Amino acid sequence: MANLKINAMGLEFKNPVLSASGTYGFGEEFSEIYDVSILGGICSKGLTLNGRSGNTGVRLWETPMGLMNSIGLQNPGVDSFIKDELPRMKSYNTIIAANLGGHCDEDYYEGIYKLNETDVDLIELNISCPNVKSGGMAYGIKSAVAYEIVSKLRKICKKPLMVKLSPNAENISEMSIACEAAGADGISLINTIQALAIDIKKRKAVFDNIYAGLSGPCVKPIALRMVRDAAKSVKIPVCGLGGIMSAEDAVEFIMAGATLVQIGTGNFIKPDIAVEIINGLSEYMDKEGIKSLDEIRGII
Amino acid sequence: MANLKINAMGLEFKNPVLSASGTYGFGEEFSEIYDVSILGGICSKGLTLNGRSGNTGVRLWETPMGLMNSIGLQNPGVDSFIKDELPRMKSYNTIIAANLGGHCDEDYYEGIYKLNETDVDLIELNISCPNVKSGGMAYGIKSAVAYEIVSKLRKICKKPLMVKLSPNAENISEMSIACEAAGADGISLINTIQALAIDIKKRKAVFDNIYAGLSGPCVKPIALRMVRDAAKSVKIPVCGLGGIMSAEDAVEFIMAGATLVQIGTGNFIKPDIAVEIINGLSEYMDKEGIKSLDEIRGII
Amino acid sequence: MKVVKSKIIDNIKILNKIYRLTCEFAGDIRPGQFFMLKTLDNSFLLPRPISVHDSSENTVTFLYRTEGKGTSKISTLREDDEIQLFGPLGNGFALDNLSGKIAVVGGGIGIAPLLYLVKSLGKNADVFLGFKDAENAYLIDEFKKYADRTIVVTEDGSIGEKGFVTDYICYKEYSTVLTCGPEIMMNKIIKNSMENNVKCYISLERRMACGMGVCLGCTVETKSGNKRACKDGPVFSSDELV
Amino acid sequence: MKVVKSKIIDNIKILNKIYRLTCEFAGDIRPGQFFMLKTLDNSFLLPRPISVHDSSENTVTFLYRTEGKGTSKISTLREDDEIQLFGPLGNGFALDNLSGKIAVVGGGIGIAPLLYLVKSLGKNADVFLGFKDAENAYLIDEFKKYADRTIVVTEDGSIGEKGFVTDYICYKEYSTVLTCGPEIMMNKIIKNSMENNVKCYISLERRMACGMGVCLGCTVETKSGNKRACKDGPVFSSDELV
Ligand SMILES: Cc1cc2nc3c(=O)[nH]c(=O)nc-3n(C[C@H](O)[C@H](O)[C@H](O)COP(=O)(O)OP(=O)(O)OC[C@H]3O[C@@H](n4cnc5c(N)ncnc54)[C@H](O)[C@@H]3O)c2cc1C
Ligand SMILES: Cc1cc2nc3c(=O)[nH]c(=O)nc-3n(C[C@H](O)[C@H](O)[C@H](O)COP(=O)(O)OP(=O)(O)OC[C@H]3O[C@@H](n4cnc5c(N)ncnc54)[C@H](O)[C@@H]3O)c2cc1C
Ligand SMILES: Cc1cc2nc3c(=O)[nH]c(=O)nc-3n(C[C@H](O)[C@H](O)[C@H](O)COP(=O)(O)O)c2cc1C
Ligand SMILES: Cc1cc2nc3c(=O)[nH]c(=O)nc-3n(C[C@H](O)[C@H](O)[C@H](O)COP(=O)(O)O)c2cc1C
Ligand code: FES
Ligand code: FES
Repeated sequence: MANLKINAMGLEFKNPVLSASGTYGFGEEFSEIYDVSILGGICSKGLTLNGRSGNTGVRLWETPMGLMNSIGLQNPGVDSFIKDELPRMKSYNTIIAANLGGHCDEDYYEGIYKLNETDVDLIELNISCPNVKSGGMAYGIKSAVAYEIVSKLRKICKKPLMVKLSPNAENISEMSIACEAAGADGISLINTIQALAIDIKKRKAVFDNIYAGLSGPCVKPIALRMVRDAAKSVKIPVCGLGGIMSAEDAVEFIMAGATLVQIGTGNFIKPDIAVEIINGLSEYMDKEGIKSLDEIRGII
Repeated sequence: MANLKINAMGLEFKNPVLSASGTYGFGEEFSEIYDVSILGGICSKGLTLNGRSGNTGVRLWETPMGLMNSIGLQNPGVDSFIKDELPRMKSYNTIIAANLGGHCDEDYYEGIYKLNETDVDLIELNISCPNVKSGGMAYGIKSAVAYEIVSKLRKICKKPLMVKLSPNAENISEMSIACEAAGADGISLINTIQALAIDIKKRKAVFDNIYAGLSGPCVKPIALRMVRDAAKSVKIPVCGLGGIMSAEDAVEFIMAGATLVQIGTGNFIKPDIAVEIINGLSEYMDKEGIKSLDEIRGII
Repeated sequence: MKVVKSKIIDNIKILNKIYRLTCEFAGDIRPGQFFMLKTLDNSFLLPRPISVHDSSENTVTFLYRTEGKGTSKISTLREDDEIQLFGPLGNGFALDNLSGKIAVVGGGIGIAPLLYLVKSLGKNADVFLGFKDAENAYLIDEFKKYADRTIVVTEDGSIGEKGFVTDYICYKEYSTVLTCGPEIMMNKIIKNSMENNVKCYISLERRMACGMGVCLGCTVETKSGNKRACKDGPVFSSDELV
Repeated sequence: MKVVKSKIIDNIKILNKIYRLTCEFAGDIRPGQFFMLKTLDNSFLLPRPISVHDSSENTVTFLYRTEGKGTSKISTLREDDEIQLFGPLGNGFALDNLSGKIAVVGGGIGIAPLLYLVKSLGKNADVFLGFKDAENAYLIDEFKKYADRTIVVTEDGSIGEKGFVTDYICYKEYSTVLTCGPEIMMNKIIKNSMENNVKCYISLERRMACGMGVCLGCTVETKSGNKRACKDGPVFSSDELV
């Protein structure tokens, strides 16, 4: 059988398939459906230093082959994650990434200090949150802003650090280069694309926050382009995601240069999709006579 | 019956529904299906000073609720448009916009000089083409670059000038403001989103140019957000498009701030969709007791 | 809970816009639980939450009303077609803690989950069913088989009592009220139950993506913070809610 | 050409993966023309180009093979379901300019448009049909009704002649060859026709979005520049092509 192992960011992944932040909780619910230890890794729900109760109003909206969400980072906070979730997650025997968001530099510092002291394997740094101090513009829009925060965090972070890019960044190549230069061990992309839905009956935006994030199959062609842009720009590993619904989709991302992939919205559409994708990848490799994914990575 | 008339850019449109460039040819084929004079306007296939034979290889690819295209601006050139297409188009008795692209400043100058001397109603300036002189980066990515070309063209252009923005612009608000400051009479958005598709069997990008442009229902939530960004940033009229498939979709764009809308990919999915949308708009207004679209424009 | 491709046994229109779908499914199901349903094509993306209307050893039955593109598409499925089922999900009604006489109140399509509930309660429940009019009334005979009493109320009185179902419940007779239906009906019932010191459990609807508690999209505000309609609900005790 | 919601009369599987769909349609259709077909749901986006297989006063018939999600979805439609038809499109075979004896050559699903063609040609055409084997052969009896001679060739000889259909055409007998089928077959026929000074018209397939000549997505390179398979074709004279 095909060898799906991946070494990246100083970690060994059983296979390149991770579950994406915010679509997998902390793994508990999925462990009732299948053995989650088959995964290459699990990215936790986005954490903030202090817990958050998330956004008011409608939080989900279906679009043509897409999902808009405005959860607003509802999460129990880093401490509670460490105490109540991490021990169980670690027992799943796969790579555990803590997805960390923040609204100011201090949020990130404190979060990282706390996670440093745990046995979490990887920190996925979500830089899509609006930065309250810089007027609400997200950390992830301008490369210079991202460079600054990532450099600072890299210095204090004792774990491998994967920066999760926003597709709303002004320039994905520059952003990737900035993160690499700042010392990131890897980058993942894409987070959700900023989008708008209007309820014409109510004559109001569907979401209280007006804009929300778009994900799912509809974004795949865009995500794939951005992943290639990123992979062509940097040497650190790229984790690709956005609309992956099948092993074939995952192969596309790998051919575009991704070392790892994540499954997000797909987990909702077909809750055991990760099993299907992992098996599908290995069948694909066997059928195509591919010994290692290195053979096809970045060939586009 | 509802009054759908729109005054914008010094022109009077029968209704706010135009056909989008590249999806309607020069109107001739559609005139075999329905009376195209019912339209608010027709945007011609993208013209370049000299004709182009377009791209090699696959030109179309279906994605989940989307279409990727890489036509490569195949067109007969401005002269031939003026001679062979425009007279017939003018006979349709609706606003005729010449969609003009260019790969260097001179292309645009020459094109505009020629169009100035015709009875074309409106020039829609497509700034998504890569600018050969500035290393292939499109005119439409950086606001400063767009400002420069639009300012120059505004000076020589005797027709109303609507600049068609690319969703790949670094910042839609800044870009809109730049175009307004440069003297544009209106802006239209979005053009297609840069995207990638890979044929994993052939282990190659589907398109010879690797990247191609994504359109259709899948992009609507993104387009809608960008149209609102633009409309909130400028006072000149905004023409919204991207995935419009129904009168309800058109109303969403109007509520997001659009004065006009365009139908692109929808023309392929249901060739008489424009009829349905125009009728649907007027039914919607009657049902909701809306006398003028001004009542709902930009309310989000 | 599990994800299965299930074969459809039948999918019958029982009234204007209302369909009954029976599929193969083996597994324990509690009344008040639901499944996420999805056709195998890509005509819509998110699975749709539908309550269990009935269940037998090898089947599960749903009763649904066509609202938008998901339910409309599901209504076109026929015998032997396959459908993706994910479930059973949610807490369901906590039958173990019930004692005394129970009122089960349903309105409109909210009646769907109540048949299986009433069946499970035995002859211990009175059922109150609210409909618009005789033409939109359904399942009355089914309920009569399993309930102690079945009280039908229509807005125009064209069948049963006239008015709103909420006007015909004599709260004092019951230890508990279980309900599912339009928000306005449930709010009334919550209010009246509290006034009469009767326990009240209601089944809530929220937009859902995962149906299993991971996306946090189906928020219900409770006195102990945000809860998930899909995992912590859909049945909530009325005094938890804010 | 027009866009209609058409009622399906039948949609029958006639062989593994091959279906025959008959819909209501009134209007003139030339052999070699095609329609763009789309289901009314959103399970796929672009309409699919399918040639006219047969036509009567009030119906049009298609013969198609399920390849991907569009044709698979279309194959699930049943009697009385509706489908969106847009057409007839394309130039079709220019029957008016034909004289003398004609060879009609089809391979695989490329046979679909040829029945209506042969019917229209009267008894003036010999038909050559290439299949993989007996199990994948179809419509032979239909063709026999309308063609002068019908020559069947299978790769394994399990029915008719053995080998490739291109080996059995005696070009000298014909003034014109009309063909539709796999590229490899058509290329051979073009070559042989030219060598034998026989006129040759072929029906080409390209990915299409609009089907009516506006998107410029279906390019065919010809000696006089890019042409559109949908509007200037799908039938091209072999000596136009590069
Ligand atoms: C726990 C639960 C149990 C339910 N049980 C039943 C039942 O037994 N019978 C029945 O007819 N209906 C039931 N519903 C409502 C049913 O889920 C919706 O009518 C259905 O999802 C509408 O989908 P659509 O595609 O037809 O409509 P659309 O409007 O096209 O749906 C668009 C999106 O909105 C969501 N949505 C729309 N209306 C609702 C709603 N009322 N509740 C939740 N999400 C909604 C859809 O799931 C989808 O994601 C239940 C809902 C929940 C949450
Ligand atoms: C003028 C014309 C006439 C045709 N007539 C017939 C016919 O009579 N019977 C028949 O079985 N097939 C015919 N075809 C081929 C048929 O259009 C394709 O098999 C069909 O579009 C595949 O769609 P899908 O969704 O099943 O496959 P998918 O692979 O899912 O389709 C994805 C996209 O690729 C396009 N595509 C895929 N294969 C082809 C192809 N071979 N040609 C053109 N576009 C393709 C589809 O239209 C769609 O846009 C014809 C094609 C053309 C251009
Ligand atoms: C409901 C939902 C919640 C999400 N929450 C987070 C989050 O907390 N942190 C984060 O980095 N990304 C979050 N995401 C983004 C996903 O991890 C992923 O980047 C995005 O959805 C694109 O992938 P997909 O198309 O496979 O879903 C969320 C996405 C969804 C749909
Ligand atoms: C096949 C095709 C060709 C196009 N050609 C042009 C063009 O020549 N000039 C231009 O400005 N936009 C062109 N576009 C972009 C459309 O005008 C429109 O901006 C885009 O498709 C988004 O709208 P939609 O989702 O409604 O299609 C083209 C789009 C398609 C699909
Ligand atoms: S629907 Fe995802 S948490 Fe309830
Ligand atoms: S398919 Fe659009 S021009 Fe041929």
